[in-house]
Amino acid sequence: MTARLIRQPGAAERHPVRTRRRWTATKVALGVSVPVLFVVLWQLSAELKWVDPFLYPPPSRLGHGIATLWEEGRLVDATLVSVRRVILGYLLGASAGLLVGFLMGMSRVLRAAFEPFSWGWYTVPKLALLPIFLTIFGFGDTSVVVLIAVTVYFFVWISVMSAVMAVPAGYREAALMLRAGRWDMFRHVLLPAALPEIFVGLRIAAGVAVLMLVGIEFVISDQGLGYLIEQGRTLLLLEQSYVGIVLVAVIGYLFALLVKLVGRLFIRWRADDDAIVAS
Amino acid sequence: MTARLIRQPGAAERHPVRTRRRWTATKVALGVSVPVLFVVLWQLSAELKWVDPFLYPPPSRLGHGIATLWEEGRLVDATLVSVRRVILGYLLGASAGLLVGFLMGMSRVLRAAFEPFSWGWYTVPKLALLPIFLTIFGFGDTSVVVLIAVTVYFFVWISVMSAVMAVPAGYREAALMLRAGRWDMFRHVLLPAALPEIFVGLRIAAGVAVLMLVGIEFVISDQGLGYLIEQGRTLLLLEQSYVGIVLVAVIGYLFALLVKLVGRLFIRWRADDDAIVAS
Amino acid sequence: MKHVAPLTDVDTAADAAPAAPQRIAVRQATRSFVAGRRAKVDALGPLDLSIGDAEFLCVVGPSGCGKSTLLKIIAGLLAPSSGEVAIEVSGDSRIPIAMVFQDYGIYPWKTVRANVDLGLRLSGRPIAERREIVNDWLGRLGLTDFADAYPGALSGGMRQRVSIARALAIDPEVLLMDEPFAALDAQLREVLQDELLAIWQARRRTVVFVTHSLEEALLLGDRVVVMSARPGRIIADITVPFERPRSGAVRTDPLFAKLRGDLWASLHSEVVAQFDTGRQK
Amino acid sequence: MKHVAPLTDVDTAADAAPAAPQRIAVRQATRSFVAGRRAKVDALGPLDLSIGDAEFLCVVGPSGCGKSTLLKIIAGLLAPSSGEVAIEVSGDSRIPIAMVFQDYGIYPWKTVRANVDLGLRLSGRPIAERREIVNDWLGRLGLTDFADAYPGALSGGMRQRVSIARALAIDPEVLLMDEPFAALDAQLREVLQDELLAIWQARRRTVVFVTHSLEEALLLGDRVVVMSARPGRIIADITVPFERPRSGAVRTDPLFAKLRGDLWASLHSEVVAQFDTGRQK
Amino acid sequence: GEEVVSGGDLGAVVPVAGCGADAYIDPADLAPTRKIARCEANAPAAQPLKEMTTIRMTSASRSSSLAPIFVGMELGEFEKENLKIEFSVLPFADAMPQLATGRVDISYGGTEAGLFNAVNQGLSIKWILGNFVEPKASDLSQPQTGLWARRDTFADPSKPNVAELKGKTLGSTVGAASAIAYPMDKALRQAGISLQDLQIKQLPAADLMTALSNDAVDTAWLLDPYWLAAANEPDKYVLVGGQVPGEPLGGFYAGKSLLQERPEVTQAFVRAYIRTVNTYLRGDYTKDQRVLTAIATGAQQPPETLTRTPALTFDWEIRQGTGEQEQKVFIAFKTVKYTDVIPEDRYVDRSFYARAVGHSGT
Ligand SMILES: Nc1ncnc2c1ncn2[C@@H]1O[C@H](COP(=O)(O)OP(=O)(O)OP(=O)(O)O)[C@@H](O)[C@H]1O
Ligand SMILES: Nc1ncnc2c1ncn2[C@@H]1O[C@H](COP(=O)(O)OP(=O)(O)OP(=O)(O)O)[C@@H](O)[C@H]1O
Ligand SMILES: [Mg+2]
Ligand SMILES: [Mg+2]
Repeated sequence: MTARLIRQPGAAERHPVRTRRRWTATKVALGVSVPVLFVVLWQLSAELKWVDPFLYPPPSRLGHGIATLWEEGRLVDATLVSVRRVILGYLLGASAGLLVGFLMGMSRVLRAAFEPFSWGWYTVPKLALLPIFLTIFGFGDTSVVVLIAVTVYFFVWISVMSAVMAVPAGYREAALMLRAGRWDMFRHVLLPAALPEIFVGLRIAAGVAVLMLVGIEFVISDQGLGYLIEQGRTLLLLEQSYVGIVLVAVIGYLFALLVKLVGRLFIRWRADDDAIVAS
Repeated sequence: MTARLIRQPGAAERHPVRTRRRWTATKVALGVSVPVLFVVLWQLSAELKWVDPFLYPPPSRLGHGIATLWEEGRLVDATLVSVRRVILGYLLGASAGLLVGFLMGMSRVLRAAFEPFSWGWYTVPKLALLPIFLTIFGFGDTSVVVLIAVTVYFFVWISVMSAVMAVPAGYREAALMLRAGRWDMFRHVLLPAALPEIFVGLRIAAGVAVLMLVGIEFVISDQGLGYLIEQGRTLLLLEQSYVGIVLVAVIGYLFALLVKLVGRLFIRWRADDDAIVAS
Repeated sequence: MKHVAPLTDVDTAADAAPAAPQRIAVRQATRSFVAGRRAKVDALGPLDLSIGDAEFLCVVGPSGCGKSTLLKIIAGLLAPSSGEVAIEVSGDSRIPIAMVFQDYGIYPWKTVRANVDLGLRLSGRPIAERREIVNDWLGRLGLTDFADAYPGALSGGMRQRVSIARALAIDPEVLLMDEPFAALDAQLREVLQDELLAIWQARRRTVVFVTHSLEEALLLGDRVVVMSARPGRIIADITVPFERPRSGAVRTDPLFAKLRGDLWASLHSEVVAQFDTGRQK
Repeated sequence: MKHVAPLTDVDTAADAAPAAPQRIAVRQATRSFVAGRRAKVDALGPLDLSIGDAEFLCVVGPSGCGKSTLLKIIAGLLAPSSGEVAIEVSGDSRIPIAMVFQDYGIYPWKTVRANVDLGLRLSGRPIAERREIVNDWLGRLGLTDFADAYPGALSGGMRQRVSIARALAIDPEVLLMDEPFAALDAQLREVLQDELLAIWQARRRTVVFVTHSLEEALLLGDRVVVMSARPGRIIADITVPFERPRSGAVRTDPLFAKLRGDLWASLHSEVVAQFDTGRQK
Repeated sequence: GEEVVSGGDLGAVVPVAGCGADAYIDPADLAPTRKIARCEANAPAAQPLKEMTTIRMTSASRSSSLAPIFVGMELGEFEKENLKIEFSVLPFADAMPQLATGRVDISYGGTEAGLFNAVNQGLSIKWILGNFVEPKASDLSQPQTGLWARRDTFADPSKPNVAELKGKTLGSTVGAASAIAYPMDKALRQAGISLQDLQIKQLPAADLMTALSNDAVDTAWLLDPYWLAAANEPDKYVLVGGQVPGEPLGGFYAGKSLLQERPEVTQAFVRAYIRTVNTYLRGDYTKDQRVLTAIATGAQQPPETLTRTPALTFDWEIRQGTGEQEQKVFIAFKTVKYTDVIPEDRYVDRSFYARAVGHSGT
C-alpha cells in the first residue's frame, strides 16, 4: 500500500453559506469582468490605432452617440417601439409554438402529416414573404409583430415537439395507470417533464425574436432600434449603429435572462447550475 | 362487476411487419398529401382569382420560372453556390459550437465567465457586423461562410451547453468511479447522453444556416438563391422569387432531414419516433 | 361510467362471464420483443392464469422471465403478442387498477405529497379527503418528514415507498405490485407486509404481487405461481394453506419450510439451466 | 502512478499509517443535505468505522439512514460535512475502488457488453484480454444472450447484473456494493452470493456490502455493522464467527438464528421509532 | 470652377481626337435643354496601361444603369486599356469605408447623406463620373421614375394640386437620406411645400407600389421598373414630380488607392467608360442586340426586363451645385451631422473625365 486517499469536507461542506456566497460573488465578478475586459481591449485597440477608430468607434465614443440620440429623444422611442414589437411577437409566436408543439409531440398522426410540411416552412426565408404579410396585415406594427411571431413559432414548435417526444415512456406509463386523460397527461407528465428542454428552446427563441426584429426593422421600418442601426450604417454614422447594436444585445440578453428566470420559477425541482466536473 | 377490460394483441402485435409497413406508407402518404393539398389550394385560389395571380404566382407558373432559370443556367449555379456556402458555414459553426458548448457545459467557471458575454453576442444582429467581416475576410465567399458559421455557432453552443448540463449526475458518478478523466467523461458519458438533445439543436441550426444564407445573399451577394429571390423582387420577376423561395425551403428541408438521419446513425439506442399517446 | 383503458376494449360484462368469481383471466398470452436489429426475444408465455376475485396471488420466477411483462399486460400498458387477458372491474371506481412499478415510476417534478396525491387528484376526489388520505399514507410509510421534498432528495427505499403510497392511496380493485419491497430493509419490509396484509384482510382486493422472496410469497399469498425461465410459463401453482389472519409466526411452521423447499426446487432447475446456457457460450 | 480521486487528496502513506492492516478508516464522518428551501437534513453520522484490509463488511440499517451516503463518501463521490475518511490503496491498479450503485448506474447508450467493458477500457487493458474478461463475466451473470442488447431492452434484474458485472470485471482493491442483489430472484441471489464468496476467498479484497437482508449479511460478512435511523450512526458491530469457506449451510447453524435475532432486535427499535414520529404528525 | 487634381502627376492635358467642343459642357450650365457631353464613336482612343491592372469595383446591385461597365467589359473596351474589372456587389454604405481604406477602388452609388457624412469625417472619397440624366424629367405628362401619387389623395383627382400633399405620407426606399431627397424636395418646393411637410415612410422599393395601392402611403417615389404599374392605371395614379432635369445624382466614386496611388489607372478607367458610352450607348441602345445582350449578361437579367423601361441617357459629367443642393436637404433633415455645406472640391473631381476628352477642366 503506497497511497492513501483522503475524503475530507471541502470548503463547500465546511462553510456552505460562505462558499455559496463566494461562488455567487465569483460568478458575478467573472461574468462582469469578461465584457469589461472586452470593452477595455476594444478601447485600447482604438487608442493604439490597431484598428481604424472611424470604422470601429471605440466604446468611449458610444457614450457620445448615446447622448446625441438621447437628446434627440430617439433613443427611448426606438427602444420602446422595438421592445413592444418583440414582446408581442414573442408571446404570440411562443404560445402558438407551445400549442402546436405539444399537439404534434403527443400525436404521431399529426406529426406524420405536418412534420415534413412544417420543416419546409421553417426554412422559408420569412423576410422574403414580407410583401404577403404587408398585404394581409397592413404596413403598420401588425406585420412586424406577426412576422416575429411566425419566426419564433417555428423555433418553439421544434423544441417543444422534440422535448415531448423525449419524455421517457415510464413516466407516461405511470400516468396511464392512473387513467390520466390526454389533458392530465399533458398537465402532470408531459409539460413538467419537457419543461427544462422547452425553456432552452424558449431562450433560443427569445434571441431569435430580437434578431428577426432587427432584420425587419432594417427592411421596412422607420422606427425602432433596427432602424437606428440601419440608418447609422447607410448614413455612415457608425456611432449610432454601434449604440443600436449594443442596445439590441443588451435587450436580447435581458430578454433571455428573463425567460431563464421564469423557467426557474417553473422548474423548481431541478438544481439549476451544477458544475458537471468541478473546476 | 359490470365491465370487462380486455387486453388483446393489436394489429401491431398480430402483424408486426405488415403494421410497420402500413404505418410507413401512411406516414409517407400523409407527409406528402399535406404539401400537395397546400399546392392545390394555392393553385385554386389563383385560378379562382381569390388572390392576385401576379403578386402571388400560382404553382403552375413556378414550372415556367424554373424552366427559364434552368435554360439560363442560373438555377444550378445559384443552387450550387448556396449549398456550398451553407454547408461550409454550417460545418464550421457547428464544430465550434460543439466544442465550446461542451467546454462550457463541463466547466462552471468557464460558464460563469463567458455565459453572460456570449448571450449578449447571441442577439447581436450579425448582419450589422457585415462591414467588419468584409474587412477581415474580404468580399468573397469567405465572409458569407464565416457569417453563417458565426450564426450557427451560437445556436449550437446553446443547445450543446444546455444538453450537457442536463446530463443526470448519476451517469457522471458512475464514470467517476471508473476514474474517467475529462476526455473519457466526454467521450463515454456526456457526449452520448447529450446527443439526442444536441441533434435537436443541430437540426434547428441547419434551418438557421439556410435562413442566414438567404439574408446575407439578400444584402451582399450577386450569387446564390438569396440573390435570385431578391433580384426577382426588385425586378418584379416574382416567378423567379418564388422559385428561389421554394428551392430554399426544399434545401432547408433536405438539410434538416440529413441532420436527422445522421443523428439516427449516432443514436441507435433510443427508439426514434414513438407515438406518445397512440392516436 | 365507462372508462376506456389504453390499448384495450371494454365490454360491458355478463355476456360470457364465467360462473366462478374470477377477476383476471389470462389465456394463452405471449409476448415477444424485437429491439433494433437483434433477434426476436420471446419474453413471455404462452401462459394461462386465472386469478380469482379477492385473491392475493404471488408470482415468483427467475430474473428476466417476464414477470414485469405479465404485469404490464394485465395493466394494459403492453399488448400481448397473442392470447388474451380479461379483467372484470366494477366500473364504479375511477381507477380500477393500480400498479407499483419496479423502477418506482414516480415523478421527479412533484413533491412526495403531490406524487402520492396524483391518483386521488385525477379521480376527482374532494381536496379535504385527499389531504387526509395522503397524510395517512405518508405517515404509514414513514414519509411525513419528507412530504414536501422532491424525489431527487430521497434514498432508494424512500422512493419506493412513495410509489407504494401512491398505489395504495387509490384503494383500487386490482393491485399490481412489481417487487414493491425490494429496496426496503428487512424491518420495514415486515412492517409493510403486515400493513398490506391488514389492508387486504379488511377489504379484499385482488392483488398480483411479484416478489423475489419465497418467504414473502408464502407469507402474503393465497396462491403462489412459479414462472419458468424466459419465455415465462407457469411451472408450479401452489395454494398456500395457512389461515388468515396470518402473521410472521407462520415462518416457523414446518409446512412453511416444506413449501419453500418445493418452490425452491421447482425454480432451481430453471436458474441453473439459464446459467449453463450462458456459460457454455 | 499517482491517481487523484475526485474531491480528495492523496497522501503518500507511511506518515501516520496505523499498525493494524487497516484499509478504510472513517473518523467522525457526518453528512447533511440542504435541498432548496427545506430544512437541513442530517443524513449521516457522526460515524466512526474502521475496515480492515481484506475484510468483508456488511452494512445494514433502516431505509434512508445514510448507507448509500456512506458508500458515496468512501467512494469519493460525496464529501463528508465533517470528519474524514482515509483509504489505503496500493497505487498499482488504475481503478482501485469499484462501486455497484443502488440504481445500477449503467449507460443506456452502451450495449451490455460495452457497459461491462467500460472500466477495463478506461484502465487501458489490451483488447483481447478485455474481451475474455467481459465474456467470462457475462457468462457468469447469465447475460451472454443479451451481450449486444441495449439496457432499455433488459429487465430490472438484468440491469442490476450488468452493473455487478462492470464492477467485478475491474477486479478492484476495494469493492463497494449498494444492495447489489436487491432486484434478483432468490435463486440467482444465492448463485451470485456463492460466486462473490468464491472470488473473495480466492483473492481477498476489501468489500463494503450494503444489504437489507440480515441473512445475506451474516452469510457473506466477516463483520456486520448496524446503522441507526437517520442520521445514521453505528449502533451494533458484530463479528461473524462462521468459518471460511462458508456455504449456504451456515443458515441452519443455531448461532446464525441467534445472531440474526440480535441484529433484528438492534434494528427493530430504530424502525419503530422512525414510524412513530411519522405517524404522530 | 476651380478644379483640384488630387492625383499624382499625369502630365499636361493634350487634345483628344474625336472629342470636340461638345465633349465638355460647363458644369455651371444647368439649363434643362443643355447638351450632353459626347465624343465621336471610338473616341477617346485607348492608351493601354503597361501591364494588366485589376480594378476592384462595387455596386449595391447589378443595376442596368451600369450598362457602360457591362458593355465595356463584354465588348472589350476595358481590355483595350489593359484593365480588368473585378465586380462585386456591396451596398454603397458598406463600400465607402472600404474605398477610403483602399480595399475597393471604385464604387457605384448616389450622392447620399452617408457620402457627405463620410467626407465630413475625413474619408477620402471623390465623385469622378456621373451616371445618367433624365431629359424628359421636366415633362410630367410622360410616365417615368418619379414621385407618384394616388389621385384620390387630392380634392380634385383630375387636377391634382401638389400643395395638398402637405401632411400626407410619402413612401421612399431610403427616406430623406438618399440622392432622390433632392428631386423630391425640388418637386414639392415648386408647389410651395417641402419634403419636411410630409411624413416619410421607409419601405423596400418592391413594396412601395403595394403600399401606394393599399393607402398605406399617399405618394411614393417609384423607381424603375415599379412606376410601370402606376403608369398602367393613369386614372388612379398621377406623376407629380420627376428627377432633376440634366443633373446626374450619382455615379462613380474613387477612393484612396485610385486617386493618390494609381491615378493613371483611374484615367484609363474613365477613358474606357467614356469611349463605351460614345461608341455603344447613344440613343435607344436597346435596339442593338449585341449591346442588349451585353447588358443582360452583366446585369444577370433576362433581356426583356431591360426593354420594359426606356433607354437611359448616360452623362459622365458632374453638374455644379448638385452636391450642394443635396446637402441642403440633408441638413434640413438632420441626416448629415453638420450644418455648413461642404465645398464641392472635397468630394468632386472632374479632372479625370476632363482630361479624358482633352479638356483642361477650366
Ligand atoms: N422493451 C423491451 N424491448 C426488448 N426486450 C424487452 C423489453 N422489455 C423486456 N424485454 C425482455 O423481456 C424479458 C422479460 O422482461 P421482464 O422485465 O418482464 O422480466 P422480469 O421477469 O420482470 O425480470 P426481473 O425480475 O429481472 O425484473 C427480458 O428478457 C427482457 O430482455
Ligand atoms: N441529494 C440529496 N439531497 C437531499 N437529501 C438527500 C440527498 N441524498 C440523500 N438525501 C437524504 O439523506 C438520507 C440518507 O440517504 P441515503 O440514500 O444514504 O439512504 P440509504 O441508507 O441508502 O437508504 P435506502 O436503504 O433507502 O437506500 C435520506 O434521508 C435522504 O433523504
Ligand atoms: Mg421485472
Ligand atoms: Mg441507498
